[in-house]
Amino acid sequence: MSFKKVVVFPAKLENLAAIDALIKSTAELAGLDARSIYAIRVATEEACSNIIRHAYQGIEDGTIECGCYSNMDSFTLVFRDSGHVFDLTGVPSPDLDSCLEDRKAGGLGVYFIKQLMDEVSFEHIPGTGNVLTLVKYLTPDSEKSST
Amino acid sequence: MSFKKVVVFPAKLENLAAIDALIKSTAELAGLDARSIYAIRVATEEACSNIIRHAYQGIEDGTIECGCYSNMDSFTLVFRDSGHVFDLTGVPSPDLDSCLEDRKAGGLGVYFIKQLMDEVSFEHIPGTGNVLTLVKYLTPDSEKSST
Amino acid sequence: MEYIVEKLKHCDLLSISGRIDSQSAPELSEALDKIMESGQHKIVLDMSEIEFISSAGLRILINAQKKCKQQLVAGELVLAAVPERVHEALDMAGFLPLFTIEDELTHAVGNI
Amino acid sequence: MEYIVEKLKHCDLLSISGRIDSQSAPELSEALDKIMESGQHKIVLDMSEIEFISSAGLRILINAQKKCKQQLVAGELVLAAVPERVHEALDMAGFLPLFTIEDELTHAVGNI
Ligand SMILES: Nc1ncnc2c1ncn2[C@@H]1O[C@H](COP(=O)(O)OP(=O)(O)O)[C@@H](O)[C@H]1O
Ligand SMILES: Nc1ncnc2c1ncn2[C@@H]1O[C@H](COP(=O)(O)OP(=O)(O)O)[C@@H](O)[C@H]1O
Repeated sequence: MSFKKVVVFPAKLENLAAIDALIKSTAELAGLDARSIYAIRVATEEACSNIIRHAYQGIEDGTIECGCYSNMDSFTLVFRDSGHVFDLTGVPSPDLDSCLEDRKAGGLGVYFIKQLMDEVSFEHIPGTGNVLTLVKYLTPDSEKSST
Repeated sequence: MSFKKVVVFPAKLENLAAIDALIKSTAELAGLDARSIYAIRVATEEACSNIIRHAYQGIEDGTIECGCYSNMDSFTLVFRDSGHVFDLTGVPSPDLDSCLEDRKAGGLGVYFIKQLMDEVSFEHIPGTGNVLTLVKYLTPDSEKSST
Repeated sequence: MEYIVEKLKHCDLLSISGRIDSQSAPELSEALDKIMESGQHKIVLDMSEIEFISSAGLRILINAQKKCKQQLVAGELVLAAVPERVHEALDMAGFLPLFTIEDELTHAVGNI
Repeated sequence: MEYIVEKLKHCDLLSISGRIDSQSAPELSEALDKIMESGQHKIVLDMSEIEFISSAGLRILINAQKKCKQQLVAGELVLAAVPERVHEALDMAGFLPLFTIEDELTHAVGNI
Protein backbone atom coordinates (compact mmCIF):
# COMPACT_ATOMS: atom_id res chain seq x y z
CA MET A 1 0.00 0.00 0.00
CA SER A 2 1.23 3.48 -0.81
CA PHE A 3 -0.45 6.73 0.14
CA LYS A 4 0.10 10.24 1.37
CA LYS A 5 -1.73 12.59 3.69
CA VAL A 6 -0.91 16.26 4.27
CA VAL A 7 -2.57 18.51 6.86
CA VAL A 8 -1.72 22.05 7.98
CA PHE A 9 -2.11 22.98 11.66
CA PRO A 10 -1.77 26.33 13.44
CA ALA A 11 1.48 26.16 15.40
CA LYS A 12 -0.10 26.00 18.88
CA LEU A 13 0.65 23.60 21.72
CA GLU A 14 -3.05 22.79 22.00
CA ASN A 15 -2.86 21.25 18.50
CA LEU A 16 -0.26 18.66 19.53
CA ALA A 17 -3.00 16.18 20.43
CA ALA A 18 -4.68 16.65 17.03
CA ILE A 19 -1.37 16.21 15.21
CA ASP A 20 -0.77 13.07 17.26
CA ALA A 21 -4.22 11.72 16.33
CA LEU A 22 -3.45 12.29 12.63
CA ILE A 23 -0.02 10.65 12.78
CA LYS A 24 -1.31 7.74 14.85
CA SER A 25 -4.22 6.90 12.56
CA THR A 26 -2.05 7.27 9.46
CA ALA A 27 0.69 5.05 10.87
CA GLU A 28 -1.91 2.45 11.82
CA LEU A 29 -3.32 2.59 8.29
CA ALA A 30 0.22 2.08 6.98
CA GLY A 31 0.35 -1.17 8.94
CA LEU A 32 3.19 -0.30 11.30
CA ASP A 33 3.66 -2.35 14.44
CA ALA A 34 2.62 -0.86 17.79
CA ARG A 35 6.20 -0.17 18.83
CA SER A 36 7.02 1.76 15.67
CA ILE A 37 3.78 3.69 15.89
CA TYR A 38 4.59 4.81 19.42
CA ALA A 39 8.13 5.78 18.36
CA ILE A 40 6.76 7.89 15.50
CA ARG A 41 4.24 9.56 17.81
CA VAL A 42 6.97 10.58 20.26
CA ALA A 43 9.24 11.83 17.46
CA THR A 44 6.33 13.88 16.09
CA GLU A 45 5.58 15.44 19.46
CA GLU A 46 9.23 16.37 19.91
CA ALA A 47 9.56 17.81 16.40
CA CYS A 48 6.30 19.78 16.46
CA SER A 49 6.69 21.10 19.99
CA ASN A 50 10.15 22.35 19.03
CA ILE A 51 8.72 24.09 15.99
CA ILE A 52 5.98 25.68 18.11
CA ARG A 53 8.22 26.65 21.04
CA HIS A 54 11.52 27.39 19.31
CA ALA A 55 11.13 27.91 15.54
CA TYR A 56 8.17 30.23 16.01
CA GLN A 57 9.52 31.90 19.14
CA GLY A 58 8.36 35.51 18.96
CA ILE A 59 6.38 34.81 15.79
CA GLU A 60 2.56 34.84 15.75
CA ASP A 61 0.24 32.80 13.51
CA GLY A 62 2.81 30.26 12.35
CA THR A 63 1.69 26.96 10.86
CA ILE A 64 3.06 23.44 10.67
CA GLU A 65 2.42 21.36 7.61
CA CYS A 66 2.44 17.68 8.53
CA GLY A 67 2.91 15.27 5.66
CA CYS A 68 2.74 11.48 6.01
CA TYR A 69 4.02 9.34 3.14
CA SER A 70 3.71 5.59 3.23
CA ASN A 71 5.09 2.99 0.84
CA MET A 72 6.12 -0.66 0.97
CA ASP A 73 9.46 0.06 2.61
CA SER A 74 9.03 3.06 4.83
CA PHE A 75 6.87 5.60 6.56
CA THR A 76 7.99 9.19 6.09
CA LEU A 77 7.01 12.30 8.01
CA VAL A 78 7.68 15.77 6.58
CA PHE A 79 7.17 18.79 8.83
CA ARG A 80 7.31 22.22 7.18
CA ASP A 81 7.41 25.53 8.99
CA SER A 82 8.37 29.09 8.16
CA GLY A 83 9.96 29.99 11.49
CA HIS A 84 13.56 30.53 12.49
CA VAL A 85 16.05 28.40 10.62
CA PHE A 86 17.45 25.64 12.80
CA ASP A 87 19.15 22.43 11.72
CA LEU A 88 18.51 20.02 14.56
CA THR A 89 20.68 17.36 12.95
CA GLY A 90 23.63 19.30 14.29
CA VAL A 91 22.50 19.21 17.95
CA PRO A 92 24.95 17.14 20.02
CA SER A 93 23.71 14.28 22.22
CA PRO A 94 22.94 15.20 25.81
CA ASP A 95 25.04 13.80 28.65
CA LEU A 96 22.99 10.87 29.94
CA ASP A 97 25.45 9.73 32.59
CA SER A 98 25.82 12.65 34.97
CA CYS A 99 24.50 12.43 38.50
CA LEU A 100 21.11 13.81 39.46
CA GLU A 101 22.37 17.27 40.52
CA ASP A 102 24.23 17.80 37.24
CA ARG A 103 21.59 16.31 35.00
CA LYS A 104 20.01 18.77 32.56
CA ALA A 105 16.23 18.65 32.53
CA GLY A 106 15.89 19.52 28.86
CA GLY A 107 17.72 18.76 25.66
CA LEU A 108 16.15 15.31 25.23
CA GLY A 109 13.73 16.06 22.40
CA VAL A 110 16.16 16.11 19.47
CA TYR A 111 17.97 13.12 20.93
CA PHE A 112 14.69 11.17 21.11
CA ILE A 113 13.91 12.01 17.47
CA LYS A 114 17.30 10.69 16.36
CA GLN A 115 17.02 7.57 18.50
CA LEU A 116 13.51 6.73 17.43
CA MET A 117 13.69 7.38 13.68
CA ASP A 118 15.85 5.68 11.04
CA GLU A 119 16.58 8.83 9.03
CA VAL A 120 16.49 12.47 10.12
CA SER A 121 17.26 15.26 7.65
CA PHE A 122 16.80 19.02 7.57
CA GLU A 123 16.60 21.40 4.69
CA HIS A 124 16.00 25.13 4.56
CA ILE A 125 14.41 26.28 1.34
CA PRO A 126 14.85 30.06 1.11
CA GLY A 127 11.52 31.77 0.57
CA THR A 128 9.64 28.63 1.59
CA GLY A 129 10.98 27.62 4.98
CA ASN A 130 12.23 24.69 7.00
CA VAL A 131 11.66 21.08 6.03
CA LEU A 132 12.30 18.34 8.56
CA THR A 133 12.08 14.83 7.17
CA LEU A 134 11.84 11.79 9.44
CA VAL A 135 11.82 8.25 8.07
CA LYS A 136 10.93 4.98 9.77
CA TYR A 137 11.71 1.78 7.88
CA LEU A 138 9.08 -0.90 7.77
CA THR A 139 10.69 -3.98 9.23
CA PRO A 140 9.53 -7.45 8.13
CA ASP A 141 8.07 -7.69 11.63
CA SER A 142 6.02 -4.54 11.32
CA GLU A 143 4.79 -5.67 7.92
CA LYS A 144 3.71 -8.96 9.41
CA SER A 145 1.79 -7.36 12.25
CA SER A 146 0.01 -5.17 9.69
CA THR A 147 -2.14 -8.01 8.43
CA MET B 1 -39.10 -27.47 42.88
CA SER B 2 -38.82 -29.80 45.84
CA PHE B 3 -35.95 -32.21 46.51
CA LYS B 4 -33.72 -33.68 49.15
CA LYS B 5 -30.10 -34.72 49.31
CA VAL B 6 -28.42 -36.57 52.19
CA VAL B 7 -24.69 -37.32 52.45
CA VAL B 8 -22.65 -38.74 55.34
CA PHE B 9 -19.14 -37.38 55.99
CA PRO B 10 -16.44 -38.51 58.41
CA ALA B 11 -16.31 -35.85 61.12
CA LYS B 12 -12.91 -34.38 60.19
CA LEU B 13 -11.97 -30.73 59.69
CA GLU B 14 -10.53 -31.56 56.27
CA ASN B 15 -14.07 -32.46 55.15
CA LEU B 16 -15.46 -28.97 55.82
CA ALA B 17 -14.63 -27.90 52.26
CA ALA B 18 -16.44 -30.93 50.81
CA ILE B 19 -19.48 -30.30 53.03
CA ASP B 20 -19.43 -26.67 51.88
CA ALA B 21 -19.30 -27.76 48.23
CA LEU B 22 -22.34 -29.99 48.76
CA ILE B 23 -24.37 -27.33 50.56
CA LYS B 24 -23.40 -24.65 48.06
CA SER B 25 -24.35 -26.63 44.96
CA THR B 26 -27.59 -27.79 46.56
CA ALA B 27 -28.56 -24.26 47.63
CA GLU B 28 -27.80 -23.03 44.11
CA LEU B 29 -29.96 -25.78 42.67
CA ALA B 30 -32.75 -24.70 45.05
CA GLY B 31 -32.60 -21.26 43.46
CA LEU B 32 -31.54 -19.28 46.52
CA ASP B 33 -30.11 -15.80 46.05
CA ALA B 34 -26.35 -15.31 46.48
CA ARG B 35 -26.73 -13.67 49.87
CA SER B 36 -28.79 -16.51 51.32
CA ILE B 37 -26.42 -19.08 49.86
CA TYR B 38 -23.48 -17.43 51.58
CA ALA B 39 -25.41 -17.26 54.87
CA ILE B 40 -26.22 -20.97 54.68
CA ARG B 41 -22.61 -21.83 53.90
CA VAL B 42 -21.37 -19.92 56.95
CA ALA B 43 -24.02 -21.49 59.21
CA THR B 44 -23.03 -24.92 57.91
CA GLU B 45 -19.36 -24.34 58.62
CA GLU B 46 -20.13 -23.18 62.15
CA ALA B 47 -22.46 -26.11 62.85
CA CYS B 48 -20.21 -28.79 61.40
CA SER B 49 -16.97 -27.46 62.87
CA ASN B 50 -18.67 -27.43 66.30
CA ILE B 51 -19.77 -31.04 65.82
CA ILE B 52 -16.22 -32.03 64.78
CA ARG B 53 -14.42 -30.04 67.49
CA HIS B 54 -16.88 -30.17 70.39
CA ALA B 55 -19.52 -32.90 69.92
CA TYR B 56 -16.90 -35.49 68.97
CA GLN B 57 -14.25 -34.23 71.36
CA GLY B 58 -12.36 -37.32 72.53
CA ILE B 59 -14.37 -39.55 70.20
CA GLU B 60 -12.80 -41.19 67.12
CA ASP B 61 -14.48 -42.08 63.83
CA GLY B 62 -17.57 -39.92 64.29
CA THR B 63 -19.68 -39.00 61.29
CA ILE B 64 -21.92 -36.09 60.29
CA GLU B 65 -24.99 -36.74 58.22
CA CYS B 66 -25.81 -33.64 56.16
CA GLY B 67 -29.34 -33.45 54.82
CA CYS B 68 -30.59 -30.71 52.49
CA TYR B 69 -34.33 -30.38 51.94
CA SER B 70 -35.71 -27.88 49.50
CA ASN B 71 -39.31 -26.91 48.82
CA MET B 72 -41.20 -23.89 47.53
CA ASP B 73 -41.00 -21.99 50.80
CA SER B 74 -37.75 -22.94 52.46
CA PHE B 75 -34.36 -24.59 52.41
CA THR B 76 -33.74 -26.86 55.39
CA LEU B 77 -30.45 -28.31 56.63
CA VAL B 78 -30.40 -31.23 59.03
CA PHE B 79 -27.11 -32.23 60.66
CA ARG B 80 -27.03 -35.49 62.60
CA ASP B 81 -24.21 -36.69 64.81
CA SER B 82 -23.75 -39.24 67.59
CA GLY B 83 -21.37 -37.22 69.76
CA HIS B 84 -21.86 -35.50 73.08
CA VAL B 85 -25.31 -34.07 73.62
CA PHE B 86 -25.34 -30.28 73.36
CA ASP B 87 -28.28 -28.00 72.71
CA LEU B 88 -26.77 -24.93 71.12
CA THR B 89 -30.11 -23.13 71.12
CA GLY B 90 -29.44 -22.42 74.80
CA VAL B 91 -26.09 -20.69 74.24
CA PRO B 92 -26.34 -16.99 75.21
CA SER B 93 -25.29 -14.25 72.79
CA PRO B 94 -21.68 -13.09 73.10
CA ASP B 95 -20.90 -9.56 74.28
CA LEU B 96 -20.26 -7.66 71.06
CA ASP B 97 -19.66 -4.28 72.66
CA SER B 98 -16.67 -4.72 74.95
CA CYS B 99 -13.38 -3.03 74.13
CA LEU B 100 -10.60 -4.85 72.33
CA GLU B 101 -8.81 -6.07 75.49
CA ASP B 102 -11.98 -7.59 76.95
CA ARG B 103 -13.31 -8.99 73.69
CA LYS B 104 -13.54 -12.81 73.60
CA ALA B 105 -12.02 -14.32 70.49
CA GLY B 106 -14.43 -17.25 70.34
CA GLY B 107 -18.09 -17.86 71.00
CA LEU B 108 -19.24 -16.39 67.67
CA GLY B 109 -20.16 -19.60 65.87
CA VAL B 110 -23.51 -20.32 67.51
CA TYR B 111 -24.38 -16.63 67.36
CA PHE B 112 -23.68 -16.59 63.61
CA ILE B 113 -25.91 -19.64 63.07
CA LYS B 114 -28.78 -17.95 64.89
CA GLN B 115 -28.29 -14.66 63.06
CA LEU B 116 -28.02 -16.19 59.63
CA MET B 117 -30.82 -18.75 59.73
CA ASP B 118 -34.56 -18.21 60.17
CA GLU B 119 -35.15 -21.25 62.39
CA VAL B 120 -32.68 -23.17 64.57
CA SER B 121 -33.80 -26.23 66.54
CA PHE B 122 -32.06 -29.04 68.37
CA GLU B 123 -33.27 -32.49 69.28
CA HIS B 124 -31.52 -35.40 70.95
CA ILE B 125 -32.96 -38.76 70.00
CA PRO B 126 -31.71 -41.31 72.52
CA GLY B 127 -30.00 -44.23 70.82
CA THR B 128 -29.75 -42.25 67.54
CA GLY B 129 -28.04 -38.98 68.45
CA ASN B 130 -28.19 -35.23 67.96
CA VAL B 131 -30.26 -33.57 65.29
CA LEU B 132 -29.66 -29.92 64.47
CA THR B 133 -32.18 -28.39 62.08
CA LEU B 134 -31.54 -25.05 60.35
CA VAL B 135 -34.15 -23.44 58.11
CA LYS B 136 -33.79 -20.56 55.67
CA TYR B 137 -37.00 -19.14 54.22
CA LEU B 138 -37.09 -18.44 50.52
CA THR B 139 -37.93 -14.76 50.14
CA PRO B 140 -39.81 -13.53 47.05
CA ASP B 141 -36.50 -11.95 46.11
CA SER B 142 -34.55 -15.16 46.31
CA GLU B 143 -37.22 -16.92 44.30
CA LYS B 144 -37.01 -14.27 41.63
CA SER B 145 -33.24 -14.51 41.36
CA SER B 146 -33.65 -18.27 40.93
CA THR B 147 -35.00 -17.93 37.41
CA MET C 1 -6.18 -20.87 51.98
CA GLU C 2 -3.04 -19.47 50.35
CA TYR C 3 -0.97 -16.54 51.42
CA ILE C 4 1.96 -14.31 50.51
CA VAL C 5 3.90 -12.00 52.83
CA GLU C 6 5.59 -8.92 51.42
CA LYS C 7 7.97 -7.11 53.77
CA LEU C 8 7.74 -3.36 53.20
CA LYS C 9 9.42 -0.50 54.99
CA HIS C 10 6.31 0.62 56.87
CA CYS C 11 4.55 -2.72 57.39
CA ASP C 12 4.26 -6.33 56.33
CA LEU C 13 1.60 -6.92 53.71
CA LEU C 14 -0.11 -10.28 54.12
CA SER C 15 -2.33 -11.29 51.21
CA ILE C 16 -4.61 -14.24 51.83
CA SER C 17 -6.87 -15.98 49.39
CA GLY C 18 -9.42 -18.75 49.28
CA ARG C 19 -11.28 -20.34 52.13
CA ILE C 20 -10.69 -19.60 55.80
CA ASP C 21 -12.54 -22.09 57.94
CA SER C 22 -11.78 -24.10 61.09
CA GLN C 23 -9.49 -26.32 59.02
CA SER C 24 -7.36 -23.59 57.47
CA ALA C 25 -7.55 -20.90 60.18
CA PRO C 26 -4.41 -22.26 61.92
CA GLU C 27 -2.40 -21.44 58.75
CA LEU C 28 -3.55 -17.83 58.95
CA SER C 29 -2.63 -17.81 62.62
CA GLU C 30 0.86 -19.11 61.87
CA ALA C 31 1.38 -16.57 59.09
CA LEU C 32 0.46 -13.73 61.46
CA ASP C 33 2.55 -15.17 64.30
CA LYS C 34 5.60 -15.45 62.06
CA ILE C 35 5.29 -11.78 61.11
CA MET C 36 4.91 -10.69 64.74
CA GLU C 37 7.80 -12.92 65.84
CA SER C 38 9.98 -11.14 63.26
CA GLY C 39 9.32 -7.96 65.25
CA GLN C 40 6.85 -6.39 62.85
CA HIS C 41 3.53 -5.43 64.46
CA LYS C 42 2.24 -3.20 61.69
CA ILE C 43 0.43 -5.56 59.39
CA VAL C 44 -1.86 -4.90 56.45
CA LEU C 45 -4.10 -7.84 55.59
CA ASP C 46 -5.18 -7.87 51.95
CA MET C 47 -8.54 -9.64 52.14
CA SER C 48 -9.59 -9.05 48.54
CA GLU C 49 -9.17 -12.68 47.49
CA ILE C 50 -10.96 -14.30 50.41
CA GLU C 51 -13.75 -16.46 49.05
CA PHE C 52 -15.17 -17.61 52.40
CA ILE C 53 -14.53 -16.86 56.07
CA SER C 54 -16.13 -18.34 59.18
CA SER C 55 -15.86 -17.33 62.83
CA ALA C 56 -12.72 -19.46 63.06
CA GLY C 57 -11.00 -16.90 60.82
CA LEU C 58 -12.39 -13.93 62.73
CA ARG C 59 -11.07 -15.41 65.97
CA ILE C 60 -7.55 -15.29 64.52
CA LEU C 61 -7.97 -11.66 63.49
CA ILE C 62 -9.04 -10.46 66.91
CA ASN C 63 -6.20 -12.34 68.62
CA ALA C 64 -3.66 -10.83 66.23
CA GLN C 65 -5.10 -7.34 66.69
CA LYS C 66 -4.75 -7.73 70.47
CA LYS C 67 -1.10 -8.78 70.17
CA CYS C 68 -0.27 -5.96 67.75
CA LYS C 69 -1.86 -3.27 69.93
CA GLN C 70 -0.30 -4.62 73.15
CA GLN C 71 3.22 -3.86 71.94
CA LEU C 72 5.23 -1.16 73.68
CA VAL C 73 5.34 0.68 70.38
CA ALA C 74 1.77 -0.09 69.43
CA GLY C 75 1.29 -1.83 66.12
CA GLU C 76 -1.92 -2.53 64.28
CA LEU C 77 -3.58 -5.09 62.07
CA VAL C 78 -5.29 -3.13 59.29
CA LEU C 79 -7.88 -4.87 57.14
CA ALA C 80 -7.80 -3.86 53.49
CA ALA C 81 -9.88 -4.49 50.38
CA VAL C 82 -12.53 -6.33 52.37
CA PRO C 83 -15.10 -8.13 50.18
CA GLU C 84 -18.77 -7.41 50.94
CA ARG C 85 -19.50 -10.81 52.52
CA VAL C 86 -16.43 -10.60 54.72
CA HIS C 87 -17.44 -7.10 55.76
CA GLU C 88 -20.88 -8.41 56.73
CA ALA C 89 -19.27 -11.12 58.86
CA LEU C 90 -17.04 -8.52 60.58
CA ASP C 91 -20.12 -6.40 61.18
CA MET C 92 -22.14 -9.30 62.58
CA ALA C 93 -19.22 -10.12 64.92
CA GLY C 94 -19.13 -6.51 66.13
CA PHE C 95 -15.55 -6.20 64.89
CA LEU C 96 -15.94 -3.06 62.76
CA PRO C 97 -15.05 -0.65 65.64
CA LEU C 98 -11.97 -2.71 66.51
CA PHE C 99 -10.18 -2.49 63.16
CA THR C 100 -9.10 0.16 60.71
CA ILE C 101 -10.67 -0.91 57.44
CA GLU C 102 -9.31 0.54 54.20
CA ASP C 103 -10.90 0.08 50.81
CA GLU C 104 -7.67 0.62 48.93
CA LEU C 105 -4.57 -1.44 49.59
CA THR C 106 -2.38 1.56 48.81
CA HIS C 107 -4.17 3.63 51.44
CA ALA C 108 -3.78 0.86 54.00
CA VAL C 109 -0.06 0.58 53.35
CA GLY C 110 0.39 4.34 53.07
CA ASN C 111 -1.45 5.18 56.27
CA ILE C 112 -0.38 2.47 58.71
CA MET D 1 -3.86 14.77 31.33
CA GLU D 2 -5.90 14.16 34.47
CA TYR D 3 -4.66 13.67 37.98
CA ILE D 4 -5.71 12.83 41.55
CA VAL D 5 -3.68 13.45 44.70
CA GLU D 6 -4.22 11.23 47.75
CA LYS D 7 -2.56 12.38 50.95
CA LEU D 8 -1.31 9.38 52.93
CA LYS D 9 0.63 9.20 56.15
CA HIS D 10 3.92 8.22 54.53
CA CYS D 11 3.65 10.04 51.22
CA ASP D 12 1.38 11.76 48.73
CA LEU D 13 0.16 9.48 45.98
CA LEU D 14 -0.20 11.30 42.66
CA SER D 15 -2.04 9.34 39.98
CA ILE D 16 -1.85 10.76 36.48
CA SER D 17 -3.58 9.57 33.36
CA GLY D 18 -3.76 10.34 29.70
CA ARG D 19 -1.36 12.31 27.57
CA ILE D 20 1.65 14.20 28.88
CA ASP D 21 3.13 16.38 26.16
CA SER D 22 4.45 19.94 25.92
CA GLN D 23 0.90 21.22 26.22
CA SER D 24 -0.09 19.33 29.37
CA ALA D 25 3.29 19.01 31.10
CA PRO D 26 2.78 22.30 33.00
CA GLU D 27 -0.25 20.73 34.74
CA LEU D 28 1.92 17.87 35.96
CA SER D 29 4.48 20.40 37.11
CA GLU D 30 1.85 22.34 39.07
CA ALA D 31 0.48 19.19 40.68
CA LEU D 32 3.95 18.24 41.88
CA ASP D 33 4.75 21.78 43.02
CA LYS D 34 1.55 21.96 45.05
CA ILE D 35 2.47 18.76 46.86
CA MET D 36 5.98 19.99 47.58
CA GLU D 37 4.72 23.39 48.72
CA SER D 38 2.48 21.58 51.22
CA GLY D 39 5.71 20.30 52.79
CA GLN D 40 5.50 16.73 51.49
CA HIS D 41 8.58 15.61 49.56
CA LYS D 42 7.87 11.91 49.54
CA ILE D 43 5.78 11.39 46.45
CA VAL D 44 4.67 8.24 44.69
CA LEU D 45 3.68 8.79 41.07
CA ASP D 46 1.21 6.21 39.79
CA MET D 47 2.01 6.11 36.07
CA SER D 48 -0.18 3.15 35.19
CA GLU D 49 -2.72 5.20 33.25
CA ILE D 50 -0.30 7.28 31.19
CA GLU D 51 -1.11 6.78 27.52
CA PHE D 52 1.67 8.94 26.08
CA ILE D 53 4.66 10.83 27.44
CA SER D 54 7.21 12.99 25.64
CA SER D 55 10.45 14.57 26.85
CA ALA D 56 8.40 17.51 28.15
CA GLY D 57 6.96 15.16 30.77
CA LEU D 58 10.33 13.64 31.62
CA ARG D 59 11.73 17.12 32.17
CA ILE D 60 9.13 17.68 34.91
CA LEU D 61 10.03 14.40 36.58
CA ILE D 62 13.74 15.16 36.80
CA ASN D 63 13.11 18.65 38.15
CA ALA D 64 10.77 17.29 40.81
CA GLN D 65 13.22 14.55 41.78
CA LYS D 66 15.93 17.20 42.23
CA LYS D 67 13.71 19.28 44.51
CA CYS D 68 12.62 16.28 46.56
CA LYS D 69 16.15 15.05 47.12
CA GLN D 70 17.53 18.52 47.92
CA GLN D 71 15.39 18.81 51.07
CA LEU D 72 17.10 18.82 54.46
CA VAL D 73 15.18 15.65 55.26
CA ALA D 74 15.56 14.13 51.84
CA GLY D 75 12.38 13.16 50.07
CA GLU D 76 11.98 11.18 46.90
CA LEU D 77 9.83 10.93 43.81
CA VAL D 78 9.15 7.23 43.30
CA LEU D 79 7.78 6.05 39.97
CA ALA D 80 5.24 3.25 40.23
CA ALA D 81 3.35 0.98 37.86
CA VAL D 82 5.30 2.27 34.85
CA PRO D 83 3.85 1.12 31.50
CA GLU D 84 6.31 -0.48 29.07
CA ARG D 85 6.45 2.48 26.64
CA VAL D 86 7.00 4.93 29.47
CA HIS D 87 9.75 2.70 30.83
CA GLU D 88 11.42 2.71 27.42
CA ALA D 89 11.32 6.52 27.36
CA LEU D 90 12.85 6.68 30.85
CA ASP D 91 15.53 4.27 29.69
CA MET D 92 16.28 6.24 26.52
CA ALA D 93 16.59 9.40 28.64
CA GLY D 94 19.05 7.68 30.97
CA PHE D 95 16.66 8.25 33.89
CA LEU D 96 16.46 4.68 35.18
CA PRO D 97 19.40 5.10 37.62
CA LEU D 98 17.93 8.34 38.97
CA PHE D 99 14.58 6.96 40.17
CA THR D 100 13.29 4.17 42.33
CA ILE D 101 10.88 2.33 40.09
CA GLU D 102 8.34 0.00 41.69
CA ASP D 103 6.08 -2.36 39.77
CA GLU D 104 3.44 -2.45 42.48
CA LEU D 105 1.81 0.68 43.83
CA THR D 106 1.53 -0.91 47.27
CA HIS D 107 5.27 -1.54 47.32
CA ALA D 108 5.98 2.03 46.28
CA VAL D 109 3.76 3.44 49.01
CA GLY D 110 4.96 0.88 51.58
CA ASN D 111 8.67 1.41 50.94
CA ILE D 112 9.00 5.16 50.46
N1 LIG E 1 12.71 23.83 15.45
C1 LIG E 1 13.62 24.48 16.21
N2 LIG E 1 13.84 25.81 15.99
C2 LIG E 1 14.72 26.46 16.74
N3 LIG E 1 15.44 25.91 17.72
C3 LIG E 1 15.28 24.61 17.99
C4 LIG E 1 14.35 23.84 17.25
N4 LIG E 1 14.40 22.58 17.74
C5 LIG E 1 15.30 22.58 18.74
N5 LIG E 1 15.85 23.79 18.90
C6 LIG E 1 16.91 24.15 19.85
O1 LIG E 1 17.57 22.94 20.23
C7 LIG E 1 17.53 22.77 21.66
C8 LIG E 1 17.38 21.31 22.02
O2 LIG E 1 16.09 20.86 21.68
P1 LIG E 1 15.46 19.64 22.40
O3 LIG E 1 16.43 18.51 22.35
O4 LIG E 1 14.12 19.40 21.86
O5 LIG E 1 15.36 20.06 23.93
P2 LIG E 1 14.46 21.17 24.65
O6 LIG E 1 13.43 21.62 23.68
O7 LIG E 1 13.91 20.44 25.80
O8 LIG E 1 15.44 22.25 25.06
C9 LIG E 1 16.38 23.61 22.13
O9 LIG E 1 16.57 24.08 23.43
C10 LIG E 1 16.39 24.77 21.13
O10 LIG E 1 17.34 25.74 21.54
N1 LIG F 1 -22.02 -29.44 68.80
C1 LIG F 1 -21.50 -29.07 70.00
N2 LIG F 1 -21.21 -30.00 70.94
C2 LIG F 1 -20.71 -29.65 72.12
N3 LIG F 1 -20.46 -28.38 72.49
C3 LIG F 1 -20.73 -27.41 71.61
C4 LIG F 1 -21.26 -27.69 70.34
N4 LIG F 1 -21.43 -26.53 69.70
C5 LIG F 1 -21.01 -25.55 70.52
N5 LIG F 1 -20.58 -26.07 71.68
C6 LIG F 1 -20.11 -25.30 72.87
O1 LIG F 1 -20.60 -23.97 72.73
C7 LIG F 1 -19.53 -23.05 72.76
C8 LIG F 1 -19.79 -21.88 71.83
O2 LIG F 1 -19.71 -22.32 70.50
P1 LIG F 1 -19.40 -21.31 69.36
O3 LIG F 1 -20.32 -20.16 69.48
O4 LIG F 1 -19.38 -22.02 68.05
O5 LIG F 1 -17.93 -20.77 69.68
P2 LIG F 1 -16.52 -21.49 69.70
O6 LIG F 1 -16.67 -22.80 69.02
O7 LIG F 1 -15.65 -20.52 68.95
O8 LIG F 1 -16.15 -21.59 71.14
C9 LIG F 1 -18.30 -23.85 72.38
O9 LIG F 1 -17.14 -23.31 72.93
C10 LIG F 1 -18.61 -25.21 72.95
O10 LIG F 1 -18.26 -25.27 74.33
